[in-house]
Amino acid sequence: MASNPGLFDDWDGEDRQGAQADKLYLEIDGWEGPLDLLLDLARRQKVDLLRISILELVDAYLTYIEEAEALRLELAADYLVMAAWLAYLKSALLLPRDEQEDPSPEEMALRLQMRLQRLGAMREAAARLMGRDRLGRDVFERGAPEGLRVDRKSRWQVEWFDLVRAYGDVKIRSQPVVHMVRERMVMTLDTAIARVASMLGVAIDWMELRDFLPAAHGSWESPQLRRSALASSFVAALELARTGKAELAQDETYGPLRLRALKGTQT
Amino acid sequence: MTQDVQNAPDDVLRAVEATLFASTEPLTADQVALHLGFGEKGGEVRPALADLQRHYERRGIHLVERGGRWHFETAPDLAHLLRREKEDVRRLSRAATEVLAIVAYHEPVSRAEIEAIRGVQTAKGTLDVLMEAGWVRVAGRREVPGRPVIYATTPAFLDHFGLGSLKELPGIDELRAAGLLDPVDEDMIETALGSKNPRIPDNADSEDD
Amino acid sequence: MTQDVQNAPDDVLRAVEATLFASTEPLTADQVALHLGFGEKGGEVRPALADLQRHYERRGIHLVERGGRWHFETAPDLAHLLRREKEDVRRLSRAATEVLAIVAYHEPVSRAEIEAIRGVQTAKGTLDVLMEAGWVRVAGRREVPGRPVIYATTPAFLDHFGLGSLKELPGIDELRAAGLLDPVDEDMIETALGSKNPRIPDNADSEDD
Repeated sequence: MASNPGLFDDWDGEDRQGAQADKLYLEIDGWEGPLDLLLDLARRQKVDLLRISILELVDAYLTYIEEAEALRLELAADYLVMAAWLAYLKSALLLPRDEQEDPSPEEMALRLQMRLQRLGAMREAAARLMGRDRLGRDVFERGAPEGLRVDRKSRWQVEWFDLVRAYGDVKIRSQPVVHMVRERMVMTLDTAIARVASMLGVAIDWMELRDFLPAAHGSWESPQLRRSALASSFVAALELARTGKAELAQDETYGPLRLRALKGTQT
Repeated sequence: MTQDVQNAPDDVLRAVEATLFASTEPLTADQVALHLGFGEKGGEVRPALADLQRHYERRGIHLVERGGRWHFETAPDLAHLLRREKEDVRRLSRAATEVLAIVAYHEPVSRAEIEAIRGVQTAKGTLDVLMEAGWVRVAGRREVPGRPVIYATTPAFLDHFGLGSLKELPGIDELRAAGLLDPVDEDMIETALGSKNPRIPDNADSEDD
Repeated sequence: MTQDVQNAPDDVLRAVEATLFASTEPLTADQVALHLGFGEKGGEVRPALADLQRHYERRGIHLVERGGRWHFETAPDLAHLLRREKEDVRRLSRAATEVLAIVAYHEPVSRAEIEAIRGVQTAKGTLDVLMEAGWVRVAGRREVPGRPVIYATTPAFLDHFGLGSLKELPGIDELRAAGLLDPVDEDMIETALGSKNPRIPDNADSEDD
């Protein structure tokens, strides 16, 4: 098995110089996985990755693994998986075949070669990248830049109309509370009971609820007050019916509600 | 005049230029020379320093010497570029507009009064914005318990709105006429709610018309 | 050739020069324009940037563009004079440099893809180191089952390695032509070396160096 220390890459943070063929197995921790080891072994063939002999590579790998096992070094499982796969590949490449398998062993070999190429390419790229002129090591930015400061200032904008309308809104918001207390005119329930009861007393026959309402003139023209009177009178009618002073009749849903005094209870 | 220097600066000049550029502090000629491995005496770099100073004197940055130490700095006439003021036009928020209107209509007015009129708590920040805008100022303190700060508008406020005086703000009656104060009165509620008006009698819900 | 620029730099040029000199970080043309109050588009400062770049290319300081952002830095050929003994550039592990190269040449790339290329699991810490250095960032997720996180390089990566853009990565054109930067296919992501890869024969044929 070939081992030429000069072929080892010199990587940042890694030093594999001085690795000897007979000490190769000791380096197991130095490889980043089986592919990395394969790549190193491939490079020992001293030919372009495209021209490496896969069989030779497989042999080198298997030998390496055997030696490591002979020394009872603990090998990570993926090294063994790779060994098994390579052994299979080797036998497939060597044995005569009757029919074309898919993929063919040659294809699998090419595929392995491609993976090695990819990894090799990235390894080389990394080295070239690290070798560039680097900021803070080879080239420098200005040591003491004054710095740029932008002081943000707001210029506030508001239109006259917005201002005036805002005031209107405030007023509108605050007014109704006052407004409604003052102007809310209602017929109270007590008033309605007294009024309906007294009118029932003089009524001869059924009267419609609406007829109990005050005539619509003066302040009673207010629809709100009329609504209040209607509602209160309705409740008054129910109250009088409950206490047995009146009876109610309605022929159909939403039809006119009529009431009259119950006989014998008239005052 | 110094064209050869400008067009083909020699290596010493370039090295001095780069050294001063990258240095985090002003350097003496000796320090520059030492740094560049020209020995401990600055003699060799002095001509370069002079050339550089001449080269930069009409540019956006100058090479200046203070107390024997050299450094690059922004040309004095461009110093204003280092600190720029940027103005953002921003619309006043609704809350701030309301507070401004209240100050204008009721000034001088305390924060508690503003809150009473708005019916909402007013964040301190709102008044700050109005003061930052230059439209509202602190107009002293009211001589009542707690001596609250009172606020009033500024001349800038009148300017901004093109007003001769606060009297030119539309009165309540005008606001009403303009429909801006349209009362949320009973009739309006009536119209808005249709025939039903749940507010008035307690049991209007059961009403049957 | 650019003597008038050199001898009597105009105001825009001086202002751009001063702004870039004073800025603590690289600026885009748009940012320079914005800072100088030329509006948000860099069109007005671009000629000045080009003039400055030309003016400085033979000096000890260069004006460089990296990923669309401009900054001044010392000329690379002076590195031997300026290199700092105690370099604060972090030494990366071999795994980290390899992962960085893979991210740069293949971006955006998922961790599984990185591992497929390297043929080994990548410690979470390796990507963390690169992200901490500010050279690699999370660039979202790939919209495939599992939605893996994908990684890409940052503008600081370009700055640090002196690249105008990823197109300037060493050898990237050759690698692409050789098919070595093709998307990592599904099979490869599976750890085991199995099944087919129809692409390989073509690529292998086309490369002969």
